[in-house]
Amino acid sequence: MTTDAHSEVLTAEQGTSLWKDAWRRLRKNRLALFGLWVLLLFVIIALLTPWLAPYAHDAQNLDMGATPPSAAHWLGTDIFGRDLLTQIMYGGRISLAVGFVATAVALVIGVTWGAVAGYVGGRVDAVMMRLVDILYALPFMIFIVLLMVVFGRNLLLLFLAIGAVEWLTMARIMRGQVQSLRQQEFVEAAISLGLSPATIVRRHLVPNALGPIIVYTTLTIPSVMLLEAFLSFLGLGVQPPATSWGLLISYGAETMEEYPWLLIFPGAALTLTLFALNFLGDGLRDALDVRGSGD
Amino acid sequence: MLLRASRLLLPLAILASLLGCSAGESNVAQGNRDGILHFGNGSEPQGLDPHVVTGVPESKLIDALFEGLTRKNPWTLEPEPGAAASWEFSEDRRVITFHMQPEGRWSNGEPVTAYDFVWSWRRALDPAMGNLYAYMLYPVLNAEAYATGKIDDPELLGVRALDDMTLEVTLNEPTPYFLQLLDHYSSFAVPRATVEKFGEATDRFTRWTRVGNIVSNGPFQLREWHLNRRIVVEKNPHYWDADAVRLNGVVFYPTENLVSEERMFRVNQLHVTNDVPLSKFPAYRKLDDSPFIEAPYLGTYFFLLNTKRPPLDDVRVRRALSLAVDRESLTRNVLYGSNEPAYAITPPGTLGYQPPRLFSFDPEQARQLLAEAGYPDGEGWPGLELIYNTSESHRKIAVALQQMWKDVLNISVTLANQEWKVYLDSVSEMDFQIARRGWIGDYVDPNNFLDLYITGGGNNNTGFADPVYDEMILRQAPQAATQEERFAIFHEAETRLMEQMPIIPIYTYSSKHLVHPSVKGMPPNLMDFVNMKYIYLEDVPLTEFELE
Amino acid sequence: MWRFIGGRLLQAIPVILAVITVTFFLVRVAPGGPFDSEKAVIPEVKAALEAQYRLDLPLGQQYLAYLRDLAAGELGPSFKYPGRSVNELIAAGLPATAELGAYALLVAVLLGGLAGVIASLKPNSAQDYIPMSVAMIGICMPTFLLGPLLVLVFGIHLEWLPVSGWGDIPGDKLLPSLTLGAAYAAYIARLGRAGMLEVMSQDYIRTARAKGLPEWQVVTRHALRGGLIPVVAFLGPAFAGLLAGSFVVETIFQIPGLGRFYVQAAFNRDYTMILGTTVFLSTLIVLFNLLSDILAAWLNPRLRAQYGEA
Amino acid sequence: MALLSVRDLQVDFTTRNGRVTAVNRISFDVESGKITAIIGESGSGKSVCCYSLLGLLPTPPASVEHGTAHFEGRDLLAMSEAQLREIRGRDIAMIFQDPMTCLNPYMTIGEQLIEPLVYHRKVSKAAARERALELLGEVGLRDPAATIDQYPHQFSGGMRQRVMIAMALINEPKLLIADEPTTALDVTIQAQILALVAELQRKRNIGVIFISHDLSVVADIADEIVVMEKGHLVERGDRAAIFERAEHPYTRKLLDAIPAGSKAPSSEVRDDLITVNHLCTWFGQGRGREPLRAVDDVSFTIQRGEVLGLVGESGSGKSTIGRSLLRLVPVTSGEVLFDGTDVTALEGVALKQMRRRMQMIFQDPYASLNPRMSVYDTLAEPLLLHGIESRKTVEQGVLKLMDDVGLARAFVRKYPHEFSGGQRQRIAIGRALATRPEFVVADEPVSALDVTIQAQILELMLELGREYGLTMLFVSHDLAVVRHIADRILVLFKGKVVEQGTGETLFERPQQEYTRQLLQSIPGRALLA
Repeated sequence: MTTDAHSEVLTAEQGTSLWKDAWRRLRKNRLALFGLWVLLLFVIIALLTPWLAPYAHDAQNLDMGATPPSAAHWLGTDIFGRDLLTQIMYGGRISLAVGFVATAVALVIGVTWGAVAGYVGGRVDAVMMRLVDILYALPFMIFIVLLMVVFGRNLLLLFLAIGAVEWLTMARIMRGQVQSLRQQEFVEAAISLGLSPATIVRRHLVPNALGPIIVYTTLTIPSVMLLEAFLSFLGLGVQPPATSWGLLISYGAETMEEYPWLLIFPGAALTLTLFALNFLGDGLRDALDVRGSGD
Repeated sequence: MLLRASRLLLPLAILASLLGCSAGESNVAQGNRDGILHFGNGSEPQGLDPHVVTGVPESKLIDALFEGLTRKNPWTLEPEPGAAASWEFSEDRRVITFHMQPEGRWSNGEPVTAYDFVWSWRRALDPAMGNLYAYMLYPVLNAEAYATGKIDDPELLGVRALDDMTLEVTLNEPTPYFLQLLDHYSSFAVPRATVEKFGEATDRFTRWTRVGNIVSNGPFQLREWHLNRRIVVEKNPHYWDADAVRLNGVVFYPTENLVSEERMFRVNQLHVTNDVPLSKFPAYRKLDDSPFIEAPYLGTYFFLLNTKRPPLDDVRVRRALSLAVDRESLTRNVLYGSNEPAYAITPPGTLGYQPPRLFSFDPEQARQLLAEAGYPDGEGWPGLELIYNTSESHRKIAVALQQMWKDVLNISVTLANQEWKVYLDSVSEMDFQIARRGWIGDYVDPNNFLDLYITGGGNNNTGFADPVYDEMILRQAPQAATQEERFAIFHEAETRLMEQMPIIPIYTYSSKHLVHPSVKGMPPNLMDFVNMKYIYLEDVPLTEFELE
Repeated sequence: MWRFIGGRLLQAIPVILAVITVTFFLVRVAPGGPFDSEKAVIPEVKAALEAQYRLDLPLGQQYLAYLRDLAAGELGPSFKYPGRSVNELIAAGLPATAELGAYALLVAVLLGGLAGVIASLKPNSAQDYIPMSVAMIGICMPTFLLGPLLVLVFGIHLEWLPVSGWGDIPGDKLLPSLTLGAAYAAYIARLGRAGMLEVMSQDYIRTARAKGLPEWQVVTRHALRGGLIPVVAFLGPAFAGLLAGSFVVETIFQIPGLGRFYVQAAFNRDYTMILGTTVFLSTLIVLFNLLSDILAAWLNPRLRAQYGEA
Repeated sequence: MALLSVRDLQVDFTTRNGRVTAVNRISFDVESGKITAIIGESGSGKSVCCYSLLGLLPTPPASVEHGTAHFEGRDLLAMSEAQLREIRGRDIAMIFQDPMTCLNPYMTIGEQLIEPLVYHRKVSKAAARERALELLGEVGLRDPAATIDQYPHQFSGGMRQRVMIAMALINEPKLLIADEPTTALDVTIQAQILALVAELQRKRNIGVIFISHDLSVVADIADEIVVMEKGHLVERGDRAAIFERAEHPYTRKLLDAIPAGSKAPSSEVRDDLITVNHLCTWFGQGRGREPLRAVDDVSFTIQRGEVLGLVGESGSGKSTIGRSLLRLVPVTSGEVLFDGTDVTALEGVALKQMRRRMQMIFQDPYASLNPRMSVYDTLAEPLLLHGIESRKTVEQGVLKLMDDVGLARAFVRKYPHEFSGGQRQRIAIGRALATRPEFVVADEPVSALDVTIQAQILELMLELGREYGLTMLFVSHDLAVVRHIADRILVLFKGKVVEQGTGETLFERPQQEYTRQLLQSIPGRALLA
């Protein structure tokens, strides 16, 4: 009942696309901005780590092992006497890269797969989703070991391996969204305009299904970071002296009673990222939901 | 995070405690009263058939349930009477005659006879059995030929019963450590009637070892077996030396998770742990009356060098790598001082044998050797990869080594951990440059370590081949007249080995357990051998282990 | 309805068959065999062992033989535990894992559902932010961290609850259930919140209010059923996930469950056990997905009618 | 004394753009036994006014700033939430606009029906059920005993609204507030529901507030009429006073918006653009079940430049015909010749080219626009797709379209949700016209709109039809609307054409019983006559 009033109150503003518009909205959301800044800060720190880090990342001093935070080592040292702050900074490079890239891989595959299955429907959908079911049920561990052996060890493979696992859920969510969206009249309108199915999916369906996808993505990134730790543990992924937050946390967890700082600080880094992501994700969802901001 | 989680769960926990869900009487308190030992056993045993299984947790259980001809004394590690009451050697020490325990009984009351051993050894060596430890009996005449299918007739084996009470074993050659092998479970007797009741003699898949079926001849008999939960054994009333057994029973727990095991111990749910997390050493050491028991263990931790691949085909590079390792610092800081640095493959003090010590941490010489090999200050270094199987402590050592090599030699070594079976594959295929390795002795004798590196040996895995070395180990040592002479040959051989450095020894293993003060009669020893027969529980007041 | 269930079960057959086939060949391609050990294995012994497990046959024959056994309900003998069949091991591990999974699910639904509903009633207030923040941490707190942490607090320091065990000491099931259920509780909280927010903006909620019903009745009688449908749809996959993912919790708390077998089988290259557990779990996944669909349909009369017709 | 007496009611909303007064110092009375109609367009504050009386507005953003509302001597606005709850559903009951969404889909109608009775009167469930059965019979539900345990989705819209009415009346309230109870319904159903409300009101002698945007709807039943515009009360009076002597220009505007009169038939003879021969569109319902024959052997032609009206109730297959013509649903058999080409056989590029020439305008302007595309994107898409404009000139093309459909150019970057329903329908029309089609299917384009907007959109369509030389298939359930715009009308019943002719002939000399029924359902006929 207030739409009439609004359209009269609002004045014309120039923008060019949904994304620019979303950015305009996002800028008004303080929590989301906070999230964005934190993430940006982390990314910048990660990029500049080789210059910013107080110590060399592999500089050991076995006699100075596991010392609590001090003036020389602000966050203390690990059991090899390496500076924990430095470790966390270098770990962030890996974790952020893995988190973002692997999730992006999952996002691209999952969204495409789910959108196609949901839009085309029928037998194609059945076959595509059964394939997802099969992948769900395969023993993950064997799969990973095999990947490792066939392709050797490298970070790229790690991204692919994680992406290959995470896209399944993404595809299911996307399919559900698309299935409900394609019933809507604006899709019929797009068909009657003569748009190709690919264009309809890209321009009309995907943007409207982004909300749940974004939320799931923000949840996926931190869990991917932890999954990386597990895979590195199995031998796929980063190898010492390189490290990641997930690895630091799992090592820290083993000595949580003796050297709590080894758990608390990497954990705090991950938690901060998680909250930042979540604020940003919620903000992004709201920003993209052009309807929500009206009232 | 801790705070928030606990706030969330607080009401639930309060509810639980109100419902009377508190921990109740601890296992240790109960056990001390009833004479039941609660024993952390590492993992779920594969099974209980002595000729089928391999592994340490299985050995603890089988040692409690069965008994070989001899049994080690846990204090001295000398063989003492087991199923055999006494034995004598022939002149040439190739024939041993065992006299069975007159009161030797299976847990169903049937007598244990020499025929049982003959039948069992044939079973253990039968190729169809697929017994991974068959080679433990290879010193017996024709055993190897029979086990590898070269002869079919079990009658040709050097083991026969002269009568119910007398067993005669003929060896290929005098084997000083043979008596030690007799308390390894691959040489144990299994109850023929029971085994055959549940299937073929060589059938690995029968149910004869299940509760209610199994018949054993050791100090204990099986009572309960809950997969992945616990195995309970109780005193065997038919055991010949039952009067000496002081425990009424033992509960074995498959404690896979080190951290959980330590926590179980801390709240008095276990008398003995299988292992101790590295990071807990300092805290436990600080306790008065510390339950932390550590002792040297017959095993060496080392790295295999693939001598077939450059640059490791150059002995100078191999030695440079070894000399650049500061073992003192490593064992002190990374391993919390619970292990002795090792400079040779054989652990020190194996029956009085002392391995040679040819080198120590020497950065200068290491750099010089590397320069001679063509890589002055690491210039032109092609890079190396070190593999280790996934484990926290392997990782720590590898990381420390990596940095030492970088600091001392200015060379880069990359690390790669591999999942266990992948790692085993890499090692046996020699698909590596440097590989982490450990060797635990099967019996207390230098031979057990030194014969690893004979040319083409199954466990050599380094490409090391030295005919002179082979000659010493395979020919000269067995024919040595005295132990001193034999040890001298070993010493010379080991010196050759360490000069050529196909391996980089790091430290000597140690066994680590948390043992409740109430547990008595369980001395630490080189083999980490537990003889349940001698253990008893003293009802000491329960202590709270307050760690800092 | 029966037709719908039958159709879904029929669809599951090729899926499970494909899973079996891929897994069968995958495990055999993976490096390292079941009989590799740290000490070199004598070739003759290895050959004898392989013969006992039919590994000496051509791969195709092994596969067919496996399928034949499977059709008879036989999952074969375990490699790691000689003398035990995979059927027996699964039967031994299932009760604990199923019970643990059920409790964890209960924890997840109760805690998560409650938190989600509470948060949804006053969106964007402290009543929303606090449970949702806890949920977010719950999602990201790995079990290998949460489990030991809970034990440290409740087992070691407060001494309220046992540190490990399953059914040995009263109360020893609480911490494992909590640890395993936490992540799922967090997911359910988020799902529940979103579902409830959606429903609370529906017209029929206004109708209920116009009847003069008090707010709690509006929520419990009118909103809850629709709002929790997304949660119900999540329960099937969640329970299957709980069963397959209980490994860490089972290890931390020394629980004699299936999860340990499942993971160790992979590490041990226990071919039959890997296949057996995979077949078993994938069947469960299919069944539980179906079950949660049926449950969702039961809650949603419109879907019920649809399935009834189809 | 009046049953309800509202004095100086003011309701404000706090929005991001500041405070908006939605209801501005309004006073009116409702008498027992009389129907008071509140009339106004969307956004006039008529619903807000009534919701505020029962405390059903979310606060914030809403707040009652001023006023009293005495109901049987007690001031509703001064009551606590608990006191209000006692009154809601017991003394004052409500029915809402959309019976599809206002019933809980997860509960049987029985459960929902007895709820107020059980809660307010503490009646046992069994007794409540008895009463519910009785009442369901009274509101005209056939076989209540069999249907009481069914779920809302098993009922048609009209039946659901009857259930809603029964639910409102079950506690014998003294006042019934009906918020646009017939807007979402077909005309024929609307007439039945209106008759039912009027009958029940008379029988029980209760007071009714009837909210509507359409004066014609209340023409037959209202005793008192209150006209609201932008939160202000602009005119009030009894029915005769409003219909015969309305003074305020806004009221006049509302009266004028009621569609009336027929389009003058065109004498020009033109060639047939569309020829439909024996069209059948059936929907499978799963194996072994009879297919749903939505369109069953329909044949007709449309001449170039003609507007053909298609009339029928929900489910008569009229929308399916439109969608079949455009290949939006697969055709079972028959042919659709467009300018001589069989549309049903086209594929690929040929189909795409054909689509440029045929377009559709949808019923629901809220669902037919992609919520995440601005006006610019929505209009530019077809222009670029069919190469009508280049990237350089597309902006001009979009602005030209906006001019054509009467949208201010300033709105070009706005999103659908920022517009009113009428404005959205203008965007949708602009999109359909962007490809310069020769033929447009308009599927109930005005039935979701307020009457005043409806009139504007109809005018726009007629105007654009002339300007663009359009041929049109106009689908509607409302004969009055179709008569206003169409040259010729087809009446559809259960997938078959039962009658056809010009508006004049159908209105004057309906041949079929069904057509007569449709005619009788047109609200406010008396008024039009």
